[in-house]
Formats: sequence, structure tokens, C-alpha cells
Amino acid sequence: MQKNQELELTATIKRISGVNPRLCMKCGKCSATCPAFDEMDYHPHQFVDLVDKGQIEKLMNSKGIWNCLSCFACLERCPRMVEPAKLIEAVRLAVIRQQGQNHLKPEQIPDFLDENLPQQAITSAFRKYAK
Amino acid sequence: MQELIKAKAIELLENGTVDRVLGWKTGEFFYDLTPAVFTSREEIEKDFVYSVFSGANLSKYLVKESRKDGKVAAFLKPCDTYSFNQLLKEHRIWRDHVHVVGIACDGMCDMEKIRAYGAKGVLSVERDGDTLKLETLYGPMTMNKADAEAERCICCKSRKLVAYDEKIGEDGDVIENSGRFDMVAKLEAMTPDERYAFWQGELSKCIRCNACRNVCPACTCEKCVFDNPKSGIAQKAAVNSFEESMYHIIRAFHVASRCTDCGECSRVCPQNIPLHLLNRKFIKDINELYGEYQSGADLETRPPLMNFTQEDCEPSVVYERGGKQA
Amino acid sequence: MQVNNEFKPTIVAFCCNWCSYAGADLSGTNRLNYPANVKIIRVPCSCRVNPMFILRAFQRGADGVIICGCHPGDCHYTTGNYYARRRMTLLFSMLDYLGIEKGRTRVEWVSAAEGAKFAATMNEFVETVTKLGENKRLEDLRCKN
Amino acid sequence: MVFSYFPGCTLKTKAKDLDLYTRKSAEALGITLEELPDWQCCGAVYPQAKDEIATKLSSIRSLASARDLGYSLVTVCSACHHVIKRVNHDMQTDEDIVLRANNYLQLDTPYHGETKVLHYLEVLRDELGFDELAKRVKNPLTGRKIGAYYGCLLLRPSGEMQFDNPEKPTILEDFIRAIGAEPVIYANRNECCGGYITLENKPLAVKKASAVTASAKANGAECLITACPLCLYNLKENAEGDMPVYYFTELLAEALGVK
Amino acid sequence: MQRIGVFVCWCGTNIAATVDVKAVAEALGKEPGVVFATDYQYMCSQAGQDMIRDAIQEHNLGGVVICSCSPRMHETTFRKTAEKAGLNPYMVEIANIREQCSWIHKDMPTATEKAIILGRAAIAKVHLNAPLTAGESPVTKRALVIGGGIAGIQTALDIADAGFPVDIVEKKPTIGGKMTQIDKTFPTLDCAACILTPKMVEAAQNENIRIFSYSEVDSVKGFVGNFHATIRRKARYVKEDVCTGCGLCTEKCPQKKVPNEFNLGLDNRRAIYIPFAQAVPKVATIDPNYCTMLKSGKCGVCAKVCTAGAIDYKQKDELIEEDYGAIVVATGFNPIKLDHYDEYAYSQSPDVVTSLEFERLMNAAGPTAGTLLRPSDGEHPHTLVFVQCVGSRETRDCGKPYCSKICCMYTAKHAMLCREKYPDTEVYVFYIDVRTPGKNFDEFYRRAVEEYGVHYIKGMVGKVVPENGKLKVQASDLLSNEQIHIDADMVILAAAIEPDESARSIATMLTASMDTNDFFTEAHPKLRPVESPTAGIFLSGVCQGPKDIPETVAQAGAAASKVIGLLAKDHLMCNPCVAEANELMCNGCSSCEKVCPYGAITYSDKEFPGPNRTRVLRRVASVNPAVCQGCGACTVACPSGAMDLKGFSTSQIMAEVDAICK
Repeated sequence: MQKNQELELTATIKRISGVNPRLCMKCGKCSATCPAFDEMDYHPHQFVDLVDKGQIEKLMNSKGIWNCLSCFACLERCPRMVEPAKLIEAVRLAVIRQQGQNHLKPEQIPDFLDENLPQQAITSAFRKYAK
Repeated sequence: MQELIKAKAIELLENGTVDRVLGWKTGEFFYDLTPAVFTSREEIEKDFVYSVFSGANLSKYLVKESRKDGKVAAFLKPCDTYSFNQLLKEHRIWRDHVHVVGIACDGMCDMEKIRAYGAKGVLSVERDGDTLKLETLYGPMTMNKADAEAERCICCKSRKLVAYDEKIGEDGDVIENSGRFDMVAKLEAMTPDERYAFWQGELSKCIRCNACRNVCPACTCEKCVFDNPKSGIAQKAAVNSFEESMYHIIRAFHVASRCTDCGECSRVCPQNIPLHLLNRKFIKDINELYGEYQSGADLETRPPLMNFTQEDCEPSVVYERGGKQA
Repeated sequence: MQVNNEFKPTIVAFCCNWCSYAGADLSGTNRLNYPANVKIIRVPCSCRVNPMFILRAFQRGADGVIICGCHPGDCHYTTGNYYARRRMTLLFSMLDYLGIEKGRTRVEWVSAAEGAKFAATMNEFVETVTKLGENKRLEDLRCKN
Repeated sequence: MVFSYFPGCTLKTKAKDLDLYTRKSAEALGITLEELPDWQCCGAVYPQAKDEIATKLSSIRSLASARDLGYSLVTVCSACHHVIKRVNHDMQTDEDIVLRANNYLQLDTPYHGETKVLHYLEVLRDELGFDELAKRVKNPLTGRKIGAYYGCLLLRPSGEMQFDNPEKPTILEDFIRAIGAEPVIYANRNECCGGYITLENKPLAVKKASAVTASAKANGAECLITACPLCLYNLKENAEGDMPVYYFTELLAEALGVK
Repeated sequence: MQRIGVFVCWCGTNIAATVDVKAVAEALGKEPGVVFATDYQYMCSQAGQDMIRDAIQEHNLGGVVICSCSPRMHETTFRKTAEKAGLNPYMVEIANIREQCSWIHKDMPTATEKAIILGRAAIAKVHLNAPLTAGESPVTKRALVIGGGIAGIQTALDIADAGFPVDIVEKKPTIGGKMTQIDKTFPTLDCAACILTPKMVEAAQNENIRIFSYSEVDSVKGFVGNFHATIRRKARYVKEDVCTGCGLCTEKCPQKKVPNEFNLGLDNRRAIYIPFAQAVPKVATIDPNYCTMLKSGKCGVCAKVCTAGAIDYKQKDELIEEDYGAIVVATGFNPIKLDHYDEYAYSQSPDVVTSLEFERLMNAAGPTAGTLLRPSDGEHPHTLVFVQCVGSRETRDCGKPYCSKICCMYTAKHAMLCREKYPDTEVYVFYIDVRTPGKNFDEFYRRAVEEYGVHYIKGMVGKVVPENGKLKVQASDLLSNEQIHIDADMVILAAAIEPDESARSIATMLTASMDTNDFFTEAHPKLRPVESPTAGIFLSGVCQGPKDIPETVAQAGAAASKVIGLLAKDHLMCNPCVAEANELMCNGCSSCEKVCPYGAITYSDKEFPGPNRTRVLRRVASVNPAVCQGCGACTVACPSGAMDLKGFSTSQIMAEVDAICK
């Protein structure tokens, strides 16, 4: 990726998330507390690190963005108030806002339905995975 | 209102609560009300006046009055109570010698504005709700009170009484967005040359009568630096033009973070210099740089110039913000 | 004799005894040049500088006034420069409000170790003031022509 | 005690129990819940992006309508509470969002976060009082060992939710005591059950939910209570073992004798 | 007008090469009031000084201006010279024509012109100089030490050794502080009690030291050399001078269920107790919160068993008044409360402990008699996980933004001791950074890793779940980029330390300043690290910032030496360049007081002549010259100009301004 493009993307992520990755002291507590750690290729602390280094593309192609549970444990427990969860969401948004990049399509829904699945699950999935 | 106030004054005198009453009486003209001390029912009945021209801030007179024996009653409008508090904070008034009667106020009038409205040869002004009834040499006329309101009352910062022992009428609230900084903001938006021209025009009118200082409730120094030969800046009369501007800057600085923005300085200026715009500049800067602060609002908060935080802005902020470059 | 018409502004520098005055001494010790227009007045702390001094300097013909003190947090008297910082901010803002050129006043924090910074600051300040020319505005503020 | 009530979409469909018992228990306790006439789905997930405004509007409409009615806004579903509380926090603190939201909505009176948002549990704790609740209990659930499952949304981020100590919450335990049962404290009560991921990555949801029920069981819990329909679904359907899970309102209704 | 002499120094060629010194002397000789002007090669030499002395006497000079190097160099020299000649030393002013003139300019006419202007400014100033005499104030030769931990004890011992009486005020029933609870000390691993208790005994036996245990300082008034303190001796319901410390009462007391704070609540004590065997003073104390006799008037067992008759249920708090010349703050620290860190399950499992609790569990005098056992079941733990930085380096409200400094080392110590005593254990330490600057510190930490096989893992613990008798630890290993799971038997949390909660009120009492974390601030962070900016107040130990025992003892000694230096003087010479309020102009508005960093300004109501022979009562400020340090902040805050600074008066500075701008 071009240098300028990278810089612009980094700025976008910082703007969407409102997170300042420089506050991080690299303790790793976010990744220690993350319940979806094993499902992620890039982990919460790496989101912070790579955004700081401006390597957004790696994150955009990672499966971590789809597996974040939005449990806010990383955000709550971060000793430096870095809020990694917001970075992950920002990267996910950067992906799904691209043309044709919806992660979830309406036609997939019927496959998921079972009689007890609450509305909440479907609504939130759309919010999280589609534009 | 006047009758209520007079009755209260007489009551306080006669039931022994106070020995003296600080109020207003007519000066040279009916619209020129000056502060006065009353000691008897007769005096009050005869001379005590409260009208739309009772703008004079009585707080300052309490510096001297409260030090006398006995107790003095003072009638204070909301803006006067701010000055009163500020003076209390600076230990200038002996609180236990004062009985404060707070009086609700919804704005005083300015004779200049009545004249500007077209009234000539005005003999008396009577308020009736939202209208003013004028007797003039050329017969009676009426006008909206709102059209006669003094500039400082139009952008009143607060109708709340912040200090009183008892009150007459229902006071109001602190007024957010009073618009009192609009003119300051307008000046700030000018180029330095335009600002300079503005102030040159205004300050050139100064005749150094010291009225602004003498009326200012923040200027209660035992001896003013401008009168003190040892201060190095004493001036009986200005040696050169520079000293005049220095006088106004120093005066504004001396009252900075203490000025309650009562507007008396501009009211009394015989040359109509908008002196309050200097004080308001400091207030606006303080609010913006160090957080909202209203002198006299309470007795505890530290005045911003006697306070700091480690994160305060650097003086260079002045170069960076506001105002177009020449 | 050669006549030099180049404008040489008069600059007053108030330096606190503990940091900036020592910083000025150090720039001397290291032979770092700055213009001779700068004359230093020693004060115990930047918080001793009364706005009256600054106005007085301008009144008596100074073209620029600079106040130097310890860096915030390093004040010999712990808090002096914090008060100075607020006072000078407000004063400078007022001067600007009156239309006086911003460049004529300045506050700079110079530690005892910053001889080079002192010299650089003075060079820069003299240059700024020289560009502004003679200080007429404060003097003329009241004289509407 | 009168409150505006925001049931939320799930309570109208799959989580009717939660809604029903909330209404019944409130009635028994003398708490009036007036359903907001024109509420819309909150969106189920709080949009964290600073540049998104559209996804917040439905919450703001509900908040503004509660403001106009003059009551605090009560929610029961954890997700609705989370979203509405945080959007309200934005409307109190983020000038940019306030400006843009009000520009969009063109309400008669612009909204600035005036409405107080309360979870039904907060109503019980702060408005009614658990002591008072305990007095009203008719059928104390004596001897039942109940684990409180908080999940994520009620507690975090604690700075905005202001619900309880995020690592050491007590509100549900105090509630359990008030209805006469014995609370079981276990470490995973504030850990994620993985509910949100159930469509995307079911095995993960199973793993997380099982961790919760296992931790609760190891500490002696006989059943779990929660305020979240999705958690309830996930813990019931996805977790291994068969830990019973109830809405807290169901047990409340039972204790009050209105079930 | 003063008769002024001007002395221009060549400084060899340092000045003379760029400044025409003769021209300067000549020009300045023409200034008003100047009656003598000369130049000389080295003014600071003996010959130069003699020349100044002679001129002062010969020309009857009232003021002296010396154009030379920086006043920071030789101002004191020339002031002494003037004094020897019979002139007040403060009638000397220096014009700095070397550092600020000859050394920075190359062109002689320019430099000479500037030197003349600088000389003029000095002359203008000296005209307004007034003779100043340094005031004197007496010194009470007794010191007060607030806090009886190792910092307070060491300070007291050092002061007492120099022959000055010292009082230690300790709020707990015994002195010794946190160090009494520690098992071994790093990096030498000697036993804390073995090195501390002799010092406690020494303090008790030193005739210059009085120990007020179970006491607090109620109020402090006065200033350096002249403090007056009120000390509250809290009722311990036991006569301290009668009790023999036999401990019988503490065995017979029927109230057995009182959490023992010495063991951090890991076991219980009685309502009447002696904190530990080596307590000083070794006397019993009744805990009024638990004593049945004090609460309900029924019991009285301790009084019955006490053969010495020391029990006194009617004892009241006693107030002691005493004068002091110096005060040392040694209020120490506490670990923070871990209420907001329950992701580590601290409140859920007794097997999750703080490091200080762990000290007690390892200590021979602790609840387990020194055998490491799990608090939950008394079993021997096999897997231990240490978590560092719990609450340290945190910007969240519940944490502390600073590094607590001691945790890396004591954690290494704990890990090492564990492995040494119980080789069958697996010990993990989770760290963000290992910080070991100190003599033999890093070697110590490396030994833990290399010799004792402690597993140091870079990363943090995210969650601890107590389950089936184990603590399931979920953590990150940043170097391998993995989330790891350990089934531990014990988890030990290195909780951040914070200043004792009493520090804030003591700081207010002493007008000593604090930082945002409630640590006391130093007069200068580098050069005056053991003094508070408030004269006469000294700092010892962690109250000033996190530190370990060696550092604390070093600082305690340093504070003591400062105190000794102060108490050794009969009188304090005050800097005469202090602020002074002109009572006639003072408004009493308190503006000056608000900006004074030293609390040197007080107010009183005074009578003044008013108009028509009346008397007017006015509130006026006065400056205590012994406390004022002469910064001048008050002079600018004062709206009326009543406040002025001697030696740097408004008129003097204005005169300099005028001379420079002319």
C-alpha cells in the first residue's frame, strides 16, 4: 500500500474510534482478558500496536475483527484507558463500509434461525457485520 | 416596589434591627440617583427614592459604613450582591454590621436611551409594568421599558441574589448566554489595526476624572497605587498620553479576577468610554483559559489569578488564537 | 563617520535569579552571541514581575519586553512561575486586545542549563521586535490624530 | 413511582416472559411503568464509531420522548439499557454528536441528555430499595442457591454505565438476598457468554457460555438469573450441561406471589 | 542621595578586551550621586577588595556599584568587603558586564555602551537601596517526627545521636511501621525483624527520644525554629508506665474474634492486644471497637488478671503541648485497596493475596508460623502466580499513575524465597517491565530467573477464576503472542502503594505542599530532596515518593542531618530580602496570602488613626520574615501595592527599567 494511503487509513481509524494508541504501555492486559483471543489472528494488543505503527491493512484482513465479542473487557480493564474494543470496531467498519464488503447478507439469515433465537442476536449481527 | 422598600427601611430602623439605612436619593436631576444614608423615618419618607434609575451599586459604600458602630441596612440588587460577596471574600466588609435586603431587579433604565428614543424635556419617569410613563415639558408620553434599559442590563449576567438576609420580590436565575461578551468577541475578531483604532478613539476621550475608579466596588484600596508617590506610577495628572492608557490597563489588571462585571465604571464615565469592555475581556479570557469563574458568586472559590494548574496554557496562546493578523 | 540608520530596538529582559539569569550567564560563559540591545534585569522569580514594570518599560521607550523564568514545575519557589504564567497570559491578551503588536511581549522558560536556548531566544526576539519597528502604539493609544 | 418504560423488540417477541414478569412485579410493588408510545428498536448494539450518527437516532427519539413526558426511562433488557444509557451519555458529553443528532432530528426542543436512564434493577435498588423489596416478598425463595449472571452490557464500560463496581458487582446478589434466596458468587459472572457471536462463530459461543455455567456450578449455583435475553438464550441453548437460567423478573414475580 | 562609588573590573582581559573599562568608569563617574569611580584589573583579588574598602572609608560612600562578573559569582564576596569597611552589605549592587556583556559581544563600542547602561541601572537601583539586616529568630532545640516506621525511627535516632531531643508520634500502638510486617529484605535477604527490632529498642532506650505511640498530631502552629504542636495521646485504656507487657490479659480476654491487623486479617487477636512480640512500647492496648467492657460495661477480665493493675477503663485522650524547632514527616504508605481489581478474584478466593499478606504467610511470626500454606485449606501450594503492577502505572481512577518502585524487587524476592524453600513449586511472574535500578538489584532478579528457575512472563493476567480448588489464571504472554492458562494454587498481587491516608490532613496542618498523588513535594526535586518547600518541615521515607528500605534509610539520615543543621543554630539568620506589608496601605484582602507558597503571611485586626481623631480598626497583613523566602508573588497579587519586596522593591526595579530604557 502507498505510504499516503496508509497514513490516511490510520487517520481514519483513529478518527472513527477516537482512540489514541500512544497511551498504550504494552502490558498486554487486553489480550490477557480477551474471551475471543484464540479465535483471533491479530489480538487486541496488536490492534493497538499496529494502528500506532500505521499497518491497518493487516488488521483489515484479519479474522479477529469478526470474532470480537464486544464484551468491553479490554476497554474496562485497560490500565491506560486505551479502549482497544473501539479500534477493533473501527477497523471492522472500515472494511464493511467498502463497496460490497458486507460480511452478513440477509439471505443468510434463515439458516441461522431457531425458535428461541432472540431478535437481539439478528439485529446486532446486522449492525455489526453489515452496512 | 419603592413603597415596599421604604416600608422595609422604616421597619428595620424602628424595630431596632439597624441604626442606619443605605439607599438612594435624588441628586442633581430626578434621574440622577445617588447613594445616601438615612437614619430616621422622616428622612426616608422625604428623600428615599427607588426607581428605574437606582442603578448605583451600594456595595462599595458598605466598606466604610460597615466599620462604623451599629448596624446598617443595605438594599442590594442582584448584581450588587455579587460585589458584596466579593468584598466579603476580601474581608472588606464587616458582615455582622450589615443587614442585607436583597431586591429583585429586572433591569435599570438609562436616561440617554430615553432621550435617544425621542423624549425631550423629561420631567419625570414613572414605571408601570413594562411601560414607562414620561412627563415632559411637551406633555406626557409613554415608551416600552425595554427600549430604555441600560446596556449593561440588557445583557444582564444574573438576576439571582447571591447574598441577603431577607429579600423583597422574587429574584431570578443566573442567565446563561447573556450575550455580554458579544462586543468583546466582535473586537477580538477585528484586525489589530481596527482594534487599535477603536481603542484609540475611545481612550482619547478620557479626561482622567477617576470616576471609574471611585465608583468601582473592586477599587476599595486604602491607598490607590496611582495616588501613592512611592508606587512609581503615581500620577496626579498624566505626564504623557501613555500614562492614560497605562492607567486603564493597570486598573483593569488590578481588578482582574475580582471584577464582578457590575458595569458601574461605564455607567459613570462622563465621556461614555466603554470601560467595561476591558474588564469583560479579562473575564472572557479567564473563562476560556482557566474555566468559568464568576467573582462574587460564592465566598470560597479561589480567584483565578491567585490560582493555577500545572497544565495551564502558555502565554504564547495569545499569539496563536483569535483575532486576524494585520 | 558612517551613519547607521538601522533600527536598534531597546529590549528589557526580566530574568529570574535561579534559572534564567543563570542561563543567561551560561550563554556568556559559552560565548554565545546575542544582540547588545538586550538588557537584563534580575528578579528573584518570574512572579515578581509586575505588569506595571512591563508597561513602565514601554512607557520609557522599550520596544520589547521578555520575561524569562524557570520551567513550569521547576520554580525555585515551587509555584511562582505558575502565577506568572497566568498573569502574563492575561496581560499579553489585553495588550493584543488593545491592538498592540503581539510580538513585543514574550514569556520564555529558560533553565540554568539552557545557555544556548537563552541566546537563541534573544536573537529571535530581537529580530521579531526589529521587524515590528519602534513601539509607537502604546504611546499613541490616547492621541487620536 | 411512575416511569417511562422501554421494553425493546426482543421483549415483544422471544423474551415475552421478561416483559410480562417485569410488568407484574412492578404492579405488585406499586411501580407504574408507562410504555413509551412510540418507541423504536434501540439497535441492539451500541455504535462505538464516533462518525456514526444514524444508528443512534432511534435511541435519542425514545430518550427525547421520555424527556417530554417528564419521567425517567426504565429498561429491562441489558442490551437496550446499554445502548440507551450510552447514547444518552454521548448526548450529555459529546458536543459533536449532540449537534449532528439534533440537526437530524429537528425536535421541538433539542435533546441534551436530560432523561435519566434506569435499569429496572436500579429502580429496585435506588428508588424502591432492596430492604423495602424484602418486606414485600410473599414467597421467599429460601434455600435456593442462585448465581447472578451480569454479563458484559450492564457493567461495562463502567465509566458510562455507572451501574455497579464492574469487577465486584453486588446489585444482583443483593436482589437475590432480598427475594430470600442465597447468592452464589463466582468469577465468571461478569465475563462474556459469547452471545453476540452465536451467528458468526457458534463454537466460540458454546465455549464461552459453558465456561460461565461451569464456573457457576463449581461454586454451587443451582440456577442462574440474568437480565439479558441473548445471554439467556446462549446460556440455555449453547452451554454444555443443563443449568437452568431465568430472567431475574421471573423469580421476582415468583417471590412476590404474582407469577 | 547616596554617595556612590563605582568600581569597574577588567577581569584581566575577560572584560577589558571588549569593554573599554576606562571609558565606562569615566562615564559612570558623571552619573548623579557618583563621587568616586575607578577601574582595576581584578576587583575580586585581595588588592581589589582593599581598594573598595579604602574608597568606602575615604569617600564616605553610602552605596557601591561593582561592574564585574555575574552577581552569582562574587556578590557575596563584595558584600563582605563592604561590611568590613563598615557599610551595610546590602548597599552593594553588581552590574554584570562579563557574562552578560563582554563575553557575548565582539564589538568594543557596542559592548562599552551596553556596559555603561548596565552600570547606570545598577547606580539607579543602589540609590534606592536601604540597609538591610538579616533578622534573627530563636530555635527551639527539639524535633518532632511524625510517623514511627523505619523512616521515622532512623531520623529520630540520628537526630538524638547528635544530642537533640526528638519526639516520635506514631498512631499505631507500636513503632516499627510496615517493616515489622516484612519477612526478608532484598537484595540481601536478611530478616527484617533482625535488623529492625534492635533499632526500635534503641529508640526506646535513647534518652533523647520520647515515643508517643497510639498518638496523633492534632495541630501545629508557628514557623521554622518555632513550631508549637498539640499531640493527642489516644486512650489505650492501659497505663503505659504500669503495664509490664506480660501479655496475660491478651491470653485471657474472652473476645477472640478480632481481625488481627498485624497479620492483615489472616488470623484473629483479642480485644486487648500487643501487636507483636517485639512491639515498642511493649504494652497492651484495648481496642474500644471490640472490648465488651467498654461497649457494654460487662466483662472486666483483663483488669482481674492484671497483677500490675495497669488496666484503666476510664482513661481519656490526653493532649500534650510541645515546642519544636523542626518537624519531620515520615507518614509512610499503604497498599491500595483492591476493590476495583476483582478480575483477580481477590475478594472471592482467600488464596488470592496481596504481596504484603504473602509476607505474613512466609513469616515465622505470621499466622502459619512461616510455612507457606494456602489460606483456604492449609494445603501446600504447588503453583504460584505473581502479578505485578496491580494498580501501578494506571491512569484509571482506581489506580495510581506512578510506578510503585518496590514491587519488582519484592516480587523477585518472594519468587526466589518460594523456590528456595519449596523446590517443588512452579512460580510464574507476570510483568510489564522489570525495573531493578539499584545496587545488586538486577543481579538479584537475574538470580531468581537463572538460579531459581522462576518463570518470568512478559504480559499481564486478565482474569482469575477460582474453580474446584484451583485458581484458573488467564494471561497473555506477549513474547509468544499467546493467551496462556495456568491452574494456580495461589495468586499474589503486587498492589500499588499510596501515601498513608493521614498525609493529606498533616500536609494541610503544616502548610506543606503535596502533589496530585498526595506525596509530599520537595523544596527542589534534585537539590533539596528531603526538605519541604515550607521551611523547617523535612521529609523522610515514602511520604515523599515510593522507595525501598535502603533508600528510605538514606533519606531518613539526610533529613536528620538537615534537622541537626537547623537545631545546631541558636538563631536563624533570615534572608533579609523578604516581603514586607505597609500596614497603612494594606486592605487586608488576603490576595497575598493566597499566592504565598510558604504560608508566611498572617492577618490581624489593628487600630489605626482615622479622620477626626477617631480610631479605625483594620485587617492588615504581616509577613513573618523567618518564613518568607522572598519570591515576590505577593507583591504582584497585592492590588494596593502595600506589599513590597526588600532588595527587589518596586521602585528599585522601576529605576532599573528607567535607566535601561532612557
